[in-house]
Amino acid sequence: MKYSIENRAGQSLEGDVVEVEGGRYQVRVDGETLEADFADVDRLGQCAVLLGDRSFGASVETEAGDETHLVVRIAGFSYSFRVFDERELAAGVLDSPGPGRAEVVRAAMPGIIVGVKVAAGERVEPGAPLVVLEAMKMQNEVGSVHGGVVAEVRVAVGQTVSAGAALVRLEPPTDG
Amino acid sequence: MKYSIENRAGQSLEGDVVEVEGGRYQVRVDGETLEADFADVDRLGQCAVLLGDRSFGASVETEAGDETHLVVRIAGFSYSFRVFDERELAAGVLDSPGPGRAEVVRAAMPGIIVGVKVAAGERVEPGAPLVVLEAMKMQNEVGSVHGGVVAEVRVAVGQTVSAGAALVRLEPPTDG
Amino acid sequence: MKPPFAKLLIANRGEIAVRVLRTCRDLGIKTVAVYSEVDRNSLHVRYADQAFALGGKTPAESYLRGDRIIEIALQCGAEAVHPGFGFLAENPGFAAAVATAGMAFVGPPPKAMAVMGDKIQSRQEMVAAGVPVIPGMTEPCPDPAAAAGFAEQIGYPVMLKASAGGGGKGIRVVRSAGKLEAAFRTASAEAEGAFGDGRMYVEKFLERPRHIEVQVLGDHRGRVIHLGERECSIQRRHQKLIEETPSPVIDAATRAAMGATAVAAAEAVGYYSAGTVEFLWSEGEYYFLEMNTRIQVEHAITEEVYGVDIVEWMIRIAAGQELSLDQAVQPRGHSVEVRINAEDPELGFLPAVGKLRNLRMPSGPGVRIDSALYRRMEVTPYYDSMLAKIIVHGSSRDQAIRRMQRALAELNVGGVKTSASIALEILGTEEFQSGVYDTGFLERWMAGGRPQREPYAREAAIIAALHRHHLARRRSIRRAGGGGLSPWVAQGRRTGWGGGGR
Amino acid sequence: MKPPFAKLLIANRGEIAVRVLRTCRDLGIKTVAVYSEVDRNSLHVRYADQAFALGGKTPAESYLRGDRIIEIALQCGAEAVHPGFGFLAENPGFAAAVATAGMAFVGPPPKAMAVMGDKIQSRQEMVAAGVPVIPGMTEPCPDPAAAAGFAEQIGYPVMLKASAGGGGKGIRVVRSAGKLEAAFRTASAEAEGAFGDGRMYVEKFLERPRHIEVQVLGDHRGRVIHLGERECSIQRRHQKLIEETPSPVIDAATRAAMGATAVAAAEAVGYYSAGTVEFLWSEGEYYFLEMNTRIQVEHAITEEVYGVDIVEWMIRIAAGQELSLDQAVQPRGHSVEVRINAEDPELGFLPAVGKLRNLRMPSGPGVRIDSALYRRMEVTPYYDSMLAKIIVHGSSRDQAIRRMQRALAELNVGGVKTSASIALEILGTEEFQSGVYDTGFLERWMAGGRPQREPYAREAAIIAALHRHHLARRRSIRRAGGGGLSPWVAQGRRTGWGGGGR
Repeated sequence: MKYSIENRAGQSLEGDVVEVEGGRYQVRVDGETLEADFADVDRLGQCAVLLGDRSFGASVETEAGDETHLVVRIAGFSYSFRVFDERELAAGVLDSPGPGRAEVVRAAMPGIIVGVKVAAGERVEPGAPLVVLEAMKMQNEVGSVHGGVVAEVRVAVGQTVSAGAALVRLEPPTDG
Repeated sequence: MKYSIENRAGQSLEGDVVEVEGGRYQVRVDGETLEADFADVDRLGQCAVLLGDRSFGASVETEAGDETHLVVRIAGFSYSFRVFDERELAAGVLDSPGPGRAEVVRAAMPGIIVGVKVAAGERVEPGAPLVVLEAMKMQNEVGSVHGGVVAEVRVAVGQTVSAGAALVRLEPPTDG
Repeated sequence: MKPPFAKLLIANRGEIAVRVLRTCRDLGIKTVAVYSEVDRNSLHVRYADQAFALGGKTPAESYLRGDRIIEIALQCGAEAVHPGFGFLAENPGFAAAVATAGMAFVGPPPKAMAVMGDKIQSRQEMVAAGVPVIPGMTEPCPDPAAAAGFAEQIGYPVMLKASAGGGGKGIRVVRSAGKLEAAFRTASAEAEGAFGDGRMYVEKFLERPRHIEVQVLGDHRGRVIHLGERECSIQRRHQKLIEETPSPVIDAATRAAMGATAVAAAEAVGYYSAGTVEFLWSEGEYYFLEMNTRIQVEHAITEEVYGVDIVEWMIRIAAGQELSLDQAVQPRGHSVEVRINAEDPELGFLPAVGKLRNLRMPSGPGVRIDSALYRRMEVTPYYDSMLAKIIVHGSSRDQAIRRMQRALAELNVGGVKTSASIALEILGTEEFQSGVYDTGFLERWMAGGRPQREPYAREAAIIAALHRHHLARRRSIRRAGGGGLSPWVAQGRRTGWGGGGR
Repeated sequence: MKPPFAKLLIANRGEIAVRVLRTCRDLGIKTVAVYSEVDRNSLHVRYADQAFALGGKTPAESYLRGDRIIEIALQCGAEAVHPGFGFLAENPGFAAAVATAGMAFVGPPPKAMAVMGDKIQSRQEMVAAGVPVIPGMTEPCPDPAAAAGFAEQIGYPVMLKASAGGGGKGIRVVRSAGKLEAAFRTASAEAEGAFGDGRMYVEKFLERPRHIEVQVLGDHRGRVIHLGERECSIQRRHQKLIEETPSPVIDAATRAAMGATAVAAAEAVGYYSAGTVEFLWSEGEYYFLEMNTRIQVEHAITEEVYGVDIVEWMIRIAAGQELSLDQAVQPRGHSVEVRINAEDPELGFLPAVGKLRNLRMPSGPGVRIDSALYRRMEVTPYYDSMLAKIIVHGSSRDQAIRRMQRALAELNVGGVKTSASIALEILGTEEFQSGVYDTGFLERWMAGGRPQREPYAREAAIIAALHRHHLARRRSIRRAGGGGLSPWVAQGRRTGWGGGGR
């Protein structure tokens, strides 16, 4: 099966995974072929992985139950990916946030909106603060991952929001 | 639901469990009524239990996938039980080992039989050694949990056995 | 040995409740837990002998309900109450109420707590006791001349601060006499404009200050000792993230001097129990900042280096026992702590929530874990974001740092973002490694576009693809094998052909 | 700091492989794991930088394949090989082959290993070095008169042992000269009958001996120091179960004397690296038993008390570094270790197998875990039954014991029987608590119908019923909700009505 693996910065890697026998694979990336041995040891995401003779005790989780959205942690370093298989790529199911796509910025936790820093139509850079959310007695700036143009601000100062509430909707900048 | 809880020594306790609301129960044992609060916290057997105001961090496992056979560990102390509900008691499903019942003594691990200490027809006490099994370079005496009369010796000296192999079958002593 | 108390109630939750509970077990004391609605399944509840619901989710509805807690303690026959940190720990009224109810409060005398809790009163007491405080005016001054006179007294650089100040407005650092008047006028005008009040203070300006604190322990006889310092300058928004002891800038002589100062501070307010005297340190000088009249998050690094259980001593002292340790107690090796907070360092340390699904805890030589984590724990927004502490001990600073790096490499807290990743990065910086850092380091480094170290980016991507492949395969097996149905029936049901009951 | 080696291969598995690997990480050394077929998913493999299959399941097919291991080490560019304990650790041929292949063997010189591995030769060397050995004849004696003469020399009580003996036959303890002749004749006759050989030895009989051993560390310059003793008398079938340091019967003067003896023993064979000199101790006298020329299971308690990483020193010494520690190194506090073995104490310590389903590991102040456990690990019969070690450290023996009790109360290794439960019982006995125990204690106590402490029997029974109720309820919910089927359809399928495809 062919996969497209996209990182947070929007760079993507194409990989072809072929199972040779139970738990053993051939992986082709960028013309290189690797022997891989993969086991989800505890069925909770603790994985024993060999890539050639290099060994990894990786921790893998799906985010928000979305199987295409994987977080891989190796030796304390954390990587977030979107992984799509060839069928999904063919079907064009890439409707979720990423550079060049629409992004809905949400409240990670319940809180009160104490500041709104952008207005519809404004262009914002990746990481730029959009809204200030007070939670656990701390003020937290909520930013966009990918940046873009503000399509809609859905909250106002003083409003209480629950976790997951949509705060700001962004669209890709029109100039590409 | 009424339950009969039997310990290793064959003593049993009758309990009646009524769920009051999600995770909260009334338990009646020996005429005493207890408020209980029970949660299998991690769905792997780490349980948070309140009996009245006493709190327990209990570890519970089923043995060999048999739901009626539970091992409960509290603060390092381990207890093994057979638990039957009223329907099972009514149906008389108590066909498994226990005092007054047939018992098949099995090899807990692969090994070689280096001694057979009993013959068919012999009466043996609980814990008495029946067979000597060599494994991990150590000789291990395999005994009966409940004792009884040897009905059949299924192995001979020199034989290699796999884990779970039946070694000796015991029947309850005929004099009750 | 007879336990100091038969039963003790822990008026707290999370990591510190478990920490206190463990020492109670080590002393043979029965423990009573209290819990809020969301903490029913917590480790501090499970490991306690008895547990009582406080109700509610917010602190106000639960762990701040001093009256209810005292009522429970009396009802179950507790002889003592340990407040942990946060919540009621520095509330003199609660401490006094516990004593009035006939139980021992495991902490300092309420009066010492009250004095140290008041910024102005504590500063006055410390000045009287000869404890160095940051030199500064005690009254605002109206004109540049008075400011210049005071600056001359305390020496440059100085800081001009608006009397009504806030948010960085009306603040100027002045490095020489010649620049004072102009700075005073612009700052005063700025303050006048912003707050309608142009009065200014002058205070000594500390260059790149470090936050260094001293642990003290005292008993009812008035014996007070110190257990050395803790270096706590790795902070963001005044929240400590990494602590170590000894401090890389403190030698034995300075340790003895700062320790004696901390002991004097404690003695000045008739202190007993454990407490921490916080100092700002700059260029060899140190100044009293405040005293925390409770056990502190980072106490464990002192325990590792001194081989002393501080919570044990708090409890023994509360039971009236004499401190049998004396100032001859010697430190050994080096200890580092990293706080594992539920927060996203990539989004300005925004508190994070979630369910812990995939936990892997470090262990091995030199590693201590003080934690409240368990699989399927729900991290909620109601309480402090600190989930666990990783504490390491080594024979040298170098070994301790490497051990912490190893421990953080083994750690996985899956399902919620934590500060572990940024701590690992900080430990690898030249600044941390060399020990040359101050309280501004972390924010400067974060703002300065820290170098992105991504040593396993490609391997992680490949593993992500393998895992996705594996998930799909496992699902297809489950589907095919589920409930003993043939793949054909399963397939039929999935696509809506056949099957029934929906 | 530059690592002593760039890359090291660990020729072992399980807990000790992880233990060695962690120190390598602390030193910045890359690690290479080797693994047998059944160990593919082990922690020692996952935590290593590189891993190579050895094949097979049995030790002979895997971890005993010295040639293959050296081949792998050369192929991947390892500079050193650490053998752990067991397997190839005390094989002088392997140690020499590693050196011949141009790599460093992390252990003692092969010659010292060979001498100490030979019972007779090591005894001769020790006698020559002035190390006390158990007084006994070096040649069998044919008649009671010679035996009586020798017994007079070494003093009563003595033990008569059949030269061809075994299985307890032909053994007599003789407590006074008057009883020697009769005992000799009956024992000799017994031996004659059993083995066709009536010759006897006379040896000093030790009353209730304790197994006490001394840790030594030496470098290539010939500097050897000791790190105190370990008390290892809690044994069954000569397998240690609980160890502690200091020993309850050793004072500072005896420690210095035994330590000096152990150092002399090591020096006599030109020892370097870490090693352990084992003694039998009885009534204030101690005698050389044997020397273990490797890291030992129980080394961690010495590390806790001396603040020294012994594995680190083994590696540094193998790299030619000088031992910078000297005999002035001081112990602090008390440490206890419990081995968590997969075995059933209720069935004569029969090795147990199974899959670990429900793991709960202890942590907190004073607790160190050296473990290879992980969820869903399969415990197989192929290797040693030791799965993990719990090590605690406290400021006093009393505190250390209580901490171990706390740690064992927190531990749960669900799915396989372990020695943890019996260790918890032993810690609570008067004998252990008072420190008055010997190598025969555990077997006497087990055989003597030890008191059954079952403090939570009733509560556990109620919890079993609640859990059974919960399992049934969860299953019925799953059934009802499973795959979106209505309870009616699910019910139908379960009872065999309708449904299809089977």
